[in-house]
Amino acid sequence: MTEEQRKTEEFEPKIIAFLCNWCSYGAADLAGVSRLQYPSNIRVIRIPCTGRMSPKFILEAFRRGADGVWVSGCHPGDCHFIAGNYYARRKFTLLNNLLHSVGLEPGRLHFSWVSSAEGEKFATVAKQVIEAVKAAGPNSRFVKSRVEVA
Amino acid sequence: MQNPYKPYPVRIDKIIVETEDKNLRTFRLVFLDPEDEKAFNYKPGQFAELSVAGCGEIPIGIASSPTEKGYLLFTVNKVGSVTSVLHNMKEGDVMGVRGPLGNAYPLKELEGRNVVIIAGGFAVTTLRSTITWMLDPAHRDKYGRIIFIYGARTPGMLLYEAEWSAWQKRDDIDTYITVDREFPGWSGMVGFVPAVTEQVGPNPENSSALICGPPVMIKFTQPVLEKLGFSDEQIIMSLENRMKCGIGICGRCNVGPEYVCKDGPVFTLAQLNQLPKEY
Amino acid sequence: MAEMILKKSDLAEFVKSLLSDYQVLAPVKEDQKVNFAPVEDGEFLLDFQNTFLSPKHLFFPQSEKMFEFSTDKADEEAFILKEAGNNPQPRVVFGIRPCDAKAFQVLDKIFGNDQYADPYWFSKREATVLIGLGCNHPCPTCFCTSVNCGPFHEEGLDVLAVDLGDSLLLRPLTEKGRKVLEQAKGLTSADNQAGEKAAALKAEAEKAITRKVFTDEIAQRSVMELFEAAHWDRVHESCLNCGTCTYVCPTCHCFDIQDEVAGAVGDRVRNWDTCMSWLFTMHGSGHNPRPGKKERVRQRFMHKFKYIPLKRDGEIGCVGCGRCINLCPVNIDVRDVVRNMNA
Amino acid sequence: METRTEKIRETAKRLLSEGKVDVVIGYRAGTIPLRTAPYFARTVEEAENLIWNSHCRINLANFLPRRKDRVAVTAKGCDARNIVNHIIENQITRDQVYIIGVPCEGMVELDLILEKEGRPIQEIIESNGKLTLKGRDFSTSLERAEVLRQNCLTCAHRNPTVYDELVVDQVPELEGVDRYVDLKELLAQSDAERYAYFQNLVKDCIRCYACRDACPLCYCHVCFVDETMPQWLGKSIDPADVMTYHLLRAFHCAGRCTDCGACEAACPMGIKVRQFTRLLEKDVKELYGYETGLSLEARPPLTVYRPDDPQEFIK
Repeated sequence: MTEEQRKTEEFEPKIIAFLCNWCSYGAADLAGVSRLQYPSNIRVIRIPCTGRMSPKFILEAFRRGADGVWVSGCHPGDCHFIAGNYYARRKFTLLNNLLHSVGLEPGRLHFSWVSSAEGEKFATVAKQVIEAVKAAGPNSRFVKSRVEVA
Repeated sequence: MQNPYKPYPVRIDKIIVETEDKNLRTFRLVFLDPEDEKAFNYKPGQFAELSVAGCGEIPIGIASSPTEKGYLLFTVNKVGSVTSVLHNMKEGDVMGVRGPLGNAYPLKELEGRNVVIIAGGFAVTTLRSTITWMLDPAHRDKYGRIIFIYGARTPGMLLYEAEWSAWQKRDDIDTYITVDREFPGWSGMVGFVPAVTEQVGPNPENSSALICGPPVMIKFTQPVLEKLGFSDEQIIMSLENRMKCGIGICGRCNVGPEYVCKDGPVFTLAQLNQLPKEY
Repeated sequence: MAEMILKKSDLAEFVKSLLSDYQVLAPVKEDQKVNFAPVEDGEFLLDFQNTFLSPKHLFFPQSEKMFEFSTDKADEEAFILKEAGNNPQPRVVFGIRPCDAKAFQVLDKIFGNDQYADPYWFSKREATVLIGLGCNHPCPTCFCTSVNCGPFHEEGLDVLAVDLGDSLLLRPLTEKGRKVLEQAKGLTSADNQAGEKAAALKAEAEKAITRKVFTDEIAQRSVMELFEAAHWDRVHESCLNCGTCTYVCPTCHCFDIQDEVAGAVGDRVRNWDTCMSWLFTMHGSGHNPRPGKKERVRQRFMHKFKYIPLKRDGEIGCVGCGRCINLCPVNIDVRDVVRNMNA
Repeated sequence: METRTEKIRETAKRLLSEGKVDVVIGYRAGTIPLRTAPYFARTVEEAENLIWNSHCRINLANFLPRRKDRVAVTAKGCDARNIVNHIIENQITRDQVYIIGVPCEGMVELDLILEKEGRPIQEIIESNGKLTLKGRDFSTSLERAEVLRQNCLTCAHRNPTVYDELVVDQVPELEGVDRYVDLKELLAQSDAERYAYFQNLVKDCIRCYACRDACPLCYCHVCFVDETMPQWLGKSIDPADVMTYHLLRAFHCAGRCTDCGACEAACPMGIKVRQFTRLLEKDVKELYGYETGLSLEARPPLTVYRPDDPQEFIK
C-alpha cells in the first residue's frame, strides 16, 4: 500500500502500549471486564514498572512501524517499587522533549498515570491516544522502511 | 559471473535434538534442486554458511560425509541470534546453504598413515564426517590404524551416539568414549580427554593426529601428544573465528595473513606456530 | 593511440561527447567537501587536493544490496534469496587521483583471490573507465612515493591526465581508455613539448613529497617478530577505536553482511565494517580473539603492511593518500607507525 | 600558551620523579599542523613532549575509566567536569587521579580554519591571540577569537571546577552568554522544519562512531549499537538507523554531558552532533537545575527525583 492510499482510506493506526504490570495493565483488564468500549488499535506490552522503560523500546517501536507509542504507569507515590515511576518521569520528560525537538509530530507519543482501579480512565485515555495518533497520520519520520541503499 | 554469496535453497528434512540440554540440534538438510547437490561437492573438514533469510548466516562445519548421499548434516549449538532462530525452525522450513567453504582435512596426504582423531564436546562434527568417510568401504583400506578418542562433560552431552556405538562394535577403528566424571548408568571411560589420550598412548610413528575441541582441551592435549612423540607437523587442528563472507575477502577471520575461512579452517600445529594467537 | 591534448575550454564538449554511452563523474565541491558526483558539462574541479572520502564507494558502496527475499509464508518462494540486480551502468570517472586508482588495483587482488571473485566489485570495476589526474602539488600528508605509488602513478588507471595549465595531456593506458578517447570530442594530438612538460611536472611533484617512510625491514621480518614488537604497547594508548581511519581509507575493505527486513520483504545488505570495532571479531560464545585496543590497532597496520604484501605479490595495503592522517581525531600518524614497524 | 606548556612539563616531571603518579596524560604536538594527540608520559624524559596550545580538543577524561594505575591529567574546565563525573559514576577514584588544572580560553575549530583557508597548511605559529598559517607559497594570519569552537564561545566553566593544582591563574569566566540562543530559534520552528533540520544534520554520517568513542561518557563495555539480541538498529546507512543512533547516543549522555565538544572534534564528516546533546543539556539545566561536574557531592539528575518534578505532558 502506498503512503497516499494509506492516507485516503480510513487510517487505523498501530499503537504500542507499554503498560506497568501493577497498575495500567490491571486497568486495561478492568476496562475489559467492565465492557468499556475503546477502539482496537492498541497492542499491549506488559512491563514490570515504568522504571524499566528504556528509550530504546520507544524508538524501536517507531522504527518497526508503530504509528504511536503510549507508556502508562502508576500515579506518583504509588509505585510498587516505591520510586520507579519518579525516576521514569525524569527520563520520560527528557525523552519526550528530545523526540519532539528533533521533529516527532505532536500526538504520536503519550504518557499517562492510570491505576488498576481506573478502568474508566484507561478507556478514556486509550480513546484520546488513538484519536491523537489518527490525527498525526501514519508514522513516516522515525520508521525504517525498506533499506534505502545502493 | 558465479555469485559466491548466493546460498543454495534447502529444506529442513529432519531435526534431531542431540543433547540433554537441548542446545545442540542436528539439522538434516535436503537441496530443493537436485542439481545443486551435485554442485555442492565437499570434503570432510569443510564448512558451509547456513543462511536464514531475515536473520543472517553462520559458518558451521559439515557433519555429514560425502559418502552419505541425499542430504547434509549440520549440528548447531544455540548461542547467538542466527542459531537461536535456527533452533526455532521446523521440519519442512526453507533455508539456505552456501559452500562448501574452507580447506579440508588432508585425507589424501593421510593415506597410508595411522590416524588418531581426538574430539571434545560438540567440536566432533567435522570429525564425524572424517571418520564416516574413512570407514567407507571405498576408503578404509587406504588408511592404517584409526584411533578415535571423544569426550564430553556428561553422557547426555555426547553427540552421535548411534554412530559411535556402531564404531565401538567394529574392529577396524579403536573407539574410546569418555565423560568428565562418573554418572549413574555410564559404564564407559571416565576422565578428561588429555588423560585418556595419555592412557591410550597412540604411537606417533607414521601417524597423524586430528584434534578438535574447546581451547582448554587443546591446551592440555597438545603437550600429551608432544610427550608421546608427535611432531608439530603431525598435529592437525581446525580453527574457528567469526566469519561473514566465508571466501577470504571480508577480513574478519584473519589470523595473521591467513583467512580461516579460505586458507583454513584446518592447519597443522607447525603452521599455527608461525601465526599470532588471534583465534 | 598516442597521447592527446584536451584544452580546458573544451572540457564541456569532451564530457558531453561521452554522455551517450557513459555516466560521467568528476570532483565537485559540496558542503566544503570535494567528492565525485555526476556531471554533464565542464563544471567540475581540476584544482583540488583529493576527494574528501576515498572513491572506493564507487565500486564498494558503504551499504550495498546483495539479495532480496520474501518472508511471507504464503509466498511459494519465501526465504529463498534472489539476486538484487547487479547490472551497473557504464561510467567514466574523470579526475581520480593516482593513489586512489592504485588502491583499486590492490583491492582487485583482494576481491578476487585464488578461488573466488566478488561479483559486486568486479561488475562495477569492469563497467567503469578511470581517467586519472596527476598530482602537480601533492599535500603535506602524501607519502605515495614510499608505498609503490606516486603522484603520476599509472597502475589501475585507464587514462592518465596531466594538468599542463591551459590544457590537459591525456595518456591512454588501456584498451578501455583508448576506446573512450576515440569516442571523445575536443581532442587533438599531443606534441613532444607537452610530453616533456608532463615529465617535468612529474619530477617536480615527486620531489615535493619529502616525508619518506621505508618498508624494507618489514618485508624481511617474520610475522611473529613484527607482531610481538614492543612499540605496539604505546601506539594504541591514544586510539579511540573509532572507525574513521578504516572508513576513509581507499584500501580498507572489510565488510559485514546483514539481513534487513521490512514487513514481508527483506534484503541481504553488505556494509562497511571496521577492524577497530570490538564486535568485529567477537565470537558468539563471548570469546574475542582481539579483545583490546592494542590487538585491534595492531591488526590494521599489520594487515596493510605485512599480511597483504605477504599474500598479494608484495602489494602494500596502503597507497599513501594521507586521509587517515588528516582525519584521525587523535593524530595517530600511519607514517610514524610504519617507521616504528620498520625500525 | 608557552607558560602553560612550561608549567605542565614542570608539574609532570615533578609528579613522575616523586613517584606520585605512574603516568601523566596530556597532549603532544601533532605530526601535522592544527592537531594534537593525547600523550601518555611515563618518564621525566617523556614529560618533555607534553604541550599546550589551541588544538587540545579531545577530552582526556576519556582515557580514565577502568584504569588501575595512578594518573595525572591535564584538564581544561570541561575535562575537569568530566573527571568529576567519572568519580561520581565510580569509574575512577579521587585519590587515583591528580588533576592538573589548565584554565582555558577556548580551543579553535579545525574545520572552520580549513574552511577559511582552503590551501594546504604546512605550518602554524601561535602567539598573542593570533594564528599564523603558512603553506606552499603563502602566509596568512587569523585572530584566535574568530575561529574558536562554538562550545568554547559559550563556555560557562573555563576554569577547572575541581583540581589538585592550577598551572596558571584562573581566567575570567564569560559573562552574559546565552548558551542556547540558536536552539531556542530552532525550537520555535514547526516540527516538520525541525525534522528536516536534524535529518539534514546527520545526512553525511558514515557510522564510524568516532563521536561515541571520543566521548568520555561512552565507556559501556557493550554499547547499544553492538547489541545483537535484540539488535536496536541496523548497520547500514539507512536514515532511520542513523537517526536512532544519534538520538540514543545523545540520550545516554543526558544529565552527564559537559558540552566539551570532543564528539564534534572527532567527527570526520564535520557533523554538528552537539546539537543533539545540547538539547538535553539545556533541558537538564532548565528543568532540574543541574550542570555536570561542578562538585563531587551533587547527585546526577537521573539518579534522583523530586515529588513535584514537572509532568504537564503526562495524562
